[in-house]
Amino acid sequence: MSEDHGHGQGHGHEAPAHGHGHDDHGHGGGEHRTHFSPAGFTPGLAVMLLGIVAGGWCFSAGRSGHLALGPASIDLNGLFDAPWASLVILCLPLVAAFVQIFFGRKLPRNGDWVSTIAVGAGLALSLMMLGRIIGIYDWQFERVHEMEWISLFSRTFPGAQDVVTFRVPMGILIDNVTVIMLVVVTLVSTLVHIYSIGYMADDPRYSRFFAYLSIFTFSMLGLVLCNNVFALYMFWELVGLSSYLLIGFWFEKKSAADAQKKAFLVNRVGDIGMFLGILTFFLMTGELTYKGIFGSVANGAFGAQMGLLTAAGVLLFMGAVGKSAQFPLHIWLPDAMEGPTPVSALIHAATMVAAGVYLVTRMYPVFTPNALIVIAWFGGFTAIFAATIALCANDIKKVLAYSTVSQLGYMIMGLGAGAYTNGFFHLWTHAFFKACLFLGSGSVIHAVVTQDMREMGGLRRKMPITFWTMLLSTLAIAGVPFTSGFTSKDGILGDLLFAAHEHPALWPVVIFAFAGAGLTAFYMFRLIFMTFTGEPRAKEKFEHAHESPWVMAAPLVILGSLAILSDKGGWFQELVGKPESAAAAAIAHAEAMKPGAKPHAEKAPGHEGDAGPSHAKAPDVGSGYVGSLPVAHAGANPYHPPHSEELHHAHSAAMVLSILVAGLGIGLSFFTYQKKLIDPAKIAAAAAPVHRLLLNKYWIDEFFHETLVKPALSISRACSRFDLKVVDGFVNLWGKATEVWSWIAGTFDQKVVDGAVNGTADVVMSAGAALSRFQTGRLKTYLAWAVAGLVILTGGFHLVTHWAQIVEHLTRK
Amino acid sequence: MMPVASLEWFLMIAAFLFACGIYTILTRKNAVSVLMGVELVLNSANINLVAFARFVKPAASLGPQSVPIPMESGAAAVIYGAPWASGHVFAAFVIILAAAEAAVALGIILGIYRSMGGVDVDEVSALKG
Amino acid sequence: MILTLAAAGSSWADPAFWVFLAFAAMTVGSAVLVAATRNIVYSAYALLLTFFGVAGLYVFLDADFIAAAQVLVYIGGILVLILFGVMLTNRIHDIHLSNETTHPVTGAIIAGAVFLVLAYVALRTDWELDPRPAVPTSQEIGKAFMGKYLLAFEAASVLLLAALIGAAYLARRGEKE
Amino acid sequence: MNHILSLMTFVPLLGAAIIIALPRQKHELVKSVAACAAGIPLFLSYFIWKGFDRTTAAMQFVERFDWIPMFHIQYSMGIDGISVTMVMLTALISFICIFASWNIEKGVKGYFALFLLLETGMMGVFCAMDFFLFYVFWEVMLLPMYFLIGIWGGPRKEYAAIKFFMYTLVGSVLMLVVMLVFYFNVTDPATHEHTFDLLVLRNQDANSGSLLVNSVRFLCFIGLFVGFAIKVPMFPFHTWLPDAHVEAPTAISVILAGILLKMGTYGMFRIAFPLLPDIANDCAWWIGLFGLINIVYGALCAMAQDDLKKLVAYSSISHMGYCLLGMGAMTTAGFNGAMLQMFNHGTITSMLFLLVGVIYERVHHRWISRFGGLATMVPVYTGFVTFAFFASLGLPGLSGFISEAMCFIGAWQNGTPAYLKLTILATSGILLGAAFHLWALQRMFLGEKNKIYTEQYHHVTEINGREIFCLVPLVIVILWVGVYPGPLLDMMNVSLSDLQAFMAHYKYNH
Repeated sequence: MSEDHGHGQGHGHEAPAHGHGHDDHGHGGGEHRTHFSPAGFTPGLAVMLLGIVAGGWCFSAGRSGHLALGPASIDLNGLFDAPWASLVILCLPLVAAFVQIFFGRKLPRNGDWVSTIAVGAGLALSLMMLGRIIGIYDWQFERVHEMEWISLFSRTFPGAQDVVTFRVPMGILIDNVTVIMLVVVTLVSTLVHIYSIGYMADDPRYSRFFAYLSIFTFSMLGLVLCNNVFALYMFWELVGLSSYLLIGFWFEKKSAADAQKKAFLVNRVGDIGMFLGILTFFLMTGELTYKGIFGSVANGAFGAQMGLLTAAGVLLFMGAVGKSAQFPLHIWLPDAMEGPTPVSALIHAATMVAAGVYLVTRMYPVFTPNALIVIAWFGGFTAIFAATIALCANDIKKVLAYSTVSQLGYMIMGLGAGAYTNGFFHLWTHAFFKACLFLGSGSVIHAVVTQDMREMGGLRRKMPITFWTMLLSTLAIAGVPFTSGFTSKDGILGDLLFAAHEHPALWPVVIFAFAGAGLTAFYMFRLIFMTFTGEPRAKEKFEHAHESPWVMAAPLVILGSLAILSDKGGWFQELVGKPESAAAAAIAHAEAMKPGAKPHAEKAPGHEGDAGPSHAKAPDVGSGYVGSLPVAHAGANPYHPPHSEELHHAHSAAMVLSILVAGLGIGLSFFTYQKKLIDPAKIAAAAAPVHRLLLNKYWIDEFFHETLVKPALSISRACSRFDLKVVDGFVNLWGKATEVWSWIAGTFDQKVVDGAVNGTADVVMSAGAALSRFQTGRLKTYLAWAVAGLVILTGGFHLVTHWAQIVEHLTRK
Repeated sequence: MMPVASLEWFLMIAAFLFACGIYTILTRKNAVSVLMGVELVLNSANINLVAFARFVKPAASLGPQSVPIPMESGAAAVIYGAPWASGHVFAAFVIILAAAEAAVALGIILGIYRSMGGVDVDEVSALKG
Repeated sequence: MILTLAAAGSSWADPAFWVFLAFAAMTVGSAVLVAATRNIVYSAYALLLTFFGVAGLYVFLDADFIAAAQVLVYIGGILVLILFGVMLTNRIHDIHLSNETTHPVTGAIIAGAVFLVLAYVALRTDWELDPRPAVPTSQEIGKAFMGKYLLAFEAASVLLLAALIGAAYLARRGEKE
Repeated sequence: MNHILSLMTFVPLLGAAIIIALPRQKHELVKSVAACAAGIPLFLSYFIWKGFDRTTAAMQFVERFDWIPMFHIQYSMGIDGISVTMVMLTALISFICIFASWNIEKGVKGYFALFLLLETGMMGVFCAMDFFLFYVFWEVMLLPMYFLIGIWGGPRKEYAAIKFFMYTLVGSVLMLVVMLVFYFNVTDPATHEHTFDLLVLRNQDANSGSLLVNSVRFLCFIGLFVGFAIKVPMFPFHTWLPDAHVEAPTAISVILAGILLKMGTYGMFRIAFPLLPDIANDCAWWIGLFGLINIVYGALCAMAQDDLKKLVAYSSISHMGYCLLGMGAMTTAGFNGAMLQMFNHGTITSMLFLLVGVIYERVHHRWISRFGGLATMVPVYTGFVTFAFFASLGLPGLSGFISEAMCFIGAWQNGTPAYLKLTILATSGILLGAAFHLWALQRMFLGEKNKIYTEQYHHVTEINGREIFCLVPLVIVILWVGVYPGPLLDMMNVSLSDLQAFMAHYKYNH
């Protein structure tokens, strides 16, 4: 019987032994460093065990269906039938954030316990829910609670009956996937909260950090709980906001400020694609809730436009690409390491980046076969691409960041190839061992105050707990048998092999997958060997190193153990089944509509295969969202389909191959870094161009900077100059023109009109003066002019009358 | 009997005289020669008048416009001259006027001579505007 | 222009025509002398010749009364006056009695232009010639004076009277006004 | 309470009159009278919120009596779904601006008197139901604005004031011409005379004479559209906005951005669309195109600005672009989105300008590049600015997002492929908007302190109580509309859907 390790606060009624590792001399304003001594059996260890017991108790209570509170026992079915339980989980972090922001400083211990308790309570409730759904053990379990958020109606003609055109219902959808995500989020968040108590102890803005963590947890929970695409988008961006705030927590550093801006903008690029996808679905189906969309898509809302359905699916996937840092938009995740390590652990390893995978999981029915292939390709390529870069990254957090990108690629690839359950399962397992790795690296950095692996080495003796927990996680991520990582990765690889069976297009993806697995094993063990084993490379850092206090070590232990145990019991495969593909039904509709339609509908990858449920999960049409009636109905367990030979064959082959590849990776890493037989420097020199290529991360950042950021800035400067010069210029020109025109009018008026008046006087005067010259008094001149006048007149008269003859006369000569 | 020379001859001679007269007036500084020039001009006019009276068909008869002269016989006897006679009458008048004009002109010239000591036409420009 | 003039002449063979030409030449020549000579006395005498020439032309125009009047009034009266004028206004000691000219060129141009205009008019207009018989003109002139031009006649007499008195008044010697 | 609209419009005028009578030196008294005069409409607007009937599209709180009988001009005031949010916004923003301009020293009496006159003009424009009355209030609003910018403005105040005045005047002249065309060509079926009443001008079969000629109708629409586009401001006619904002004192640029920009789009909703529905439908795509240009061009220009106020001015050009996009879509969601965007933009940009005013009063310059690392010195102020910037870039959970998303949804529901292309391009506006907001935020607040301009940091003091008092109501409204826009949308939805039905009815038959 799987027992799940949960750590956190009992459900409210327990003595509020808050914050594990709270030692005697509490640090009030958190100004001075806290000293936690890892000596022996300390109260911290005790509280951890207490926490685990409390978690187990919540879980078992959930399973049994009633909570024994002394005499009264509360029927835990209410957890799902009414939205209150999930609303409490959702709103506790929000309240904590509100309290933290406004009263953080005034509270004792700067209020870190407020948010920790809030998340812990959320964890407790989630564990109960988990226990409950395992108790119910129905893979089609689902509860929807809804209310009207915005409803606009339009009238066909004035005064007519109103027809609702735009209705945004806001509600909660709880099914197995949701509860699992709830557990992941709350568990990792609680552990990170506890961890941060130690890690961020001496930070001046200690209380604000917890406020931001609470905001993040609230938005992540909202994202997981909401039942419609519109709310999903809203929480999607809120998660982006909180990652923005947390990445840029130490905003004095310019690199942190740039990283936070970059993260938000790159996420926003993905969000635009997602928003367009949502709009397309809304336009075609008129619905926003998941159930509504699946129902109308299945009923042929997209008519014959299968291409549009694929496009909408891919657009929606763009959101996942942005958020889960898939290939083109992965550039923000490595820079996001600027944030404090607990942030990286929580957001950039376990929860937020998993949102993309959750989106693909949740919207799985609407993805057409082509869309799924595209998704598989994206995932596969990202997996191998990120793995290659991680090979020669020297910053411990960068290695983990790229390994996260690679593992996300795995999940997306799995989902794309039809490995729905295993893909999602990989998310579950990855959350734990990647969080453990990050927190481990955090305690390493905390100890040696540097992130560069080349200055580490031989920390095994100094930090045993960190070493062992990170080793366990590394084993899990490398896919060593009996670890949770192995089960989930092997599951994906098996399904992939099977899917590639039918869809030859997927073969390269398979190669990517196995190569990725090998590389992952190699660079993860490279990390372990460089940091923990061998000789310490930086002497003074090594002396200074010490095991981190219990408040940081406890989460490591829990996560390390989960890395091994979280896959046991096969309960996950029971609960999570691939939903009936609405897109397949839509294709059938389209085929039927086309004249002379072929009966055989194109198969979604791995659809017919037994990996998916054999019979359709009847998506109820339209009416599903009435009030909060449960819509679940029992169905045969999907995961244990009749064993088809090919599936079994594929899985066994995958198992052999994955073990082989993992072993190869570990061996190679062992010989190069532990035994130093192969000198990595020599290899790097041999393949210098490849090495440089990988070191510079394929120059993608620079590429985007050159092609997008710089042109955008120059265009904006051009626009602004254009605006000032041309448009303003035109206006000023117009202003000038009127000015000139008025001057002209003024002078004209003065000169000409006045002039006319004065002019006549002047003319007369001058004429008079001129004429007076004639009156010389001398007779002769008078006579001369008289005669001259005579001559001119007669001559002129003659000329005028005989003009023609004269001309003719002259021309004749 | 037919006149000896045709009308054009006389008109050409008159025109020449007129030109000489104009030339004399324009170029002579002495008032008296100016006077001579005037006389030449008048003469040329006379030639024209007489020549036209002689050669050209008179436009209007000296008929009814003339004033009836009361005769003792009680009946107003109306005397008409020959239509061409007007030319000669004009010539006569011109001669009469020329005489009067010469007399007065010389009076003036003498006055000027006495007051200005000379009869240079250019100096006599008291009326200059 | 000269051609038309020659053609107009009835016949070069007629001796009277030659006399006419002589008179014409005399008139024209003396007119030029009046205009051109530098000495005022010479121009006075040239004027005399001109007047005689004109009188001759009148005769050729069968205008007997006017010819007579020309000789009596112009030569007898006006020319004498002019001679007196010349003598009175030039002191004897002015040996050179020069009579300078001003702007001879412009004067010539204007005179030439006038002559051309008049000549042009004279030659180009087609006069309505009316070949009348030559008759003694004095009777007709007398009837015209007493008929149509009676008023003009009386006015002329008044004018002469005024001229007479004016000239006398202007030329009086002695008291200065 | 049937004279509530007249009261709301003319109480500020009364306040202005009282202020003029007060002695010059008593600044405090003048300010308090001004505060009361602006407070009363706010108080009355609560009654409007309470008394407003959200189920009918008809005009409410109507007052109507003859004003100039000879020309059948009536003093008719009334509000419906379209203008109710604007009236309340005007009351709120004006009240806040009174407190924002508390430290005006020069000519205090003149300033507040003109300000209240301005408020009367604005309130009147939103309540007027008679075209002539609308025009009168339009001009009444214009005059004090000119003096407020011209006298109390920044260095280039005259240039900016004149430019603003000229632009709007050209617009109002066009509007005047079209008003007369309508007056003479529309005969009121009831009274068989000409009329200015918008409700009568609205019904298309009352048209006659030249209004039936399609080209004349098109010219009328262009006249009205350009007149209102200048106020929006739309792309080619927008250059007055940055200058007016840069030179106007804080409170005035808040009023200018908060309310005056809404006059343009309100005018289109109230006059241009109902009076010429068929032409409006033909030009719908063009309105959308200009909306797109506004969005992208505004965002790009904002990115290049170094003056904070100019950046906010260009960002408001970009936001009004969403309104145009929503309106051009001719769908209910589009109309509601545009109307909500007008309201949200009013609150968000007012908050932005108040915050710019706060830093300007302390440091007396607005160059973004000279700031740096303010977050460490003034955390509360940084909190407010971050909140305002995120509201402005359309973060979900705040009001900016809801209206932008609805404009997009409305534009998307339009369905015609041409309009879809516009909408797809317009989504880039979201990214550009986020880019320039965050970049400005980073340059001013994050990173290290500016090395060159160090003396300015002595003056940088934390935001004081008065300024917070101005900001808090806006924050509350932004959060409330962001989280639960239901009540606000219900108020405007009926009238807008009625308008949309009216437009759809005239889409195909001219």
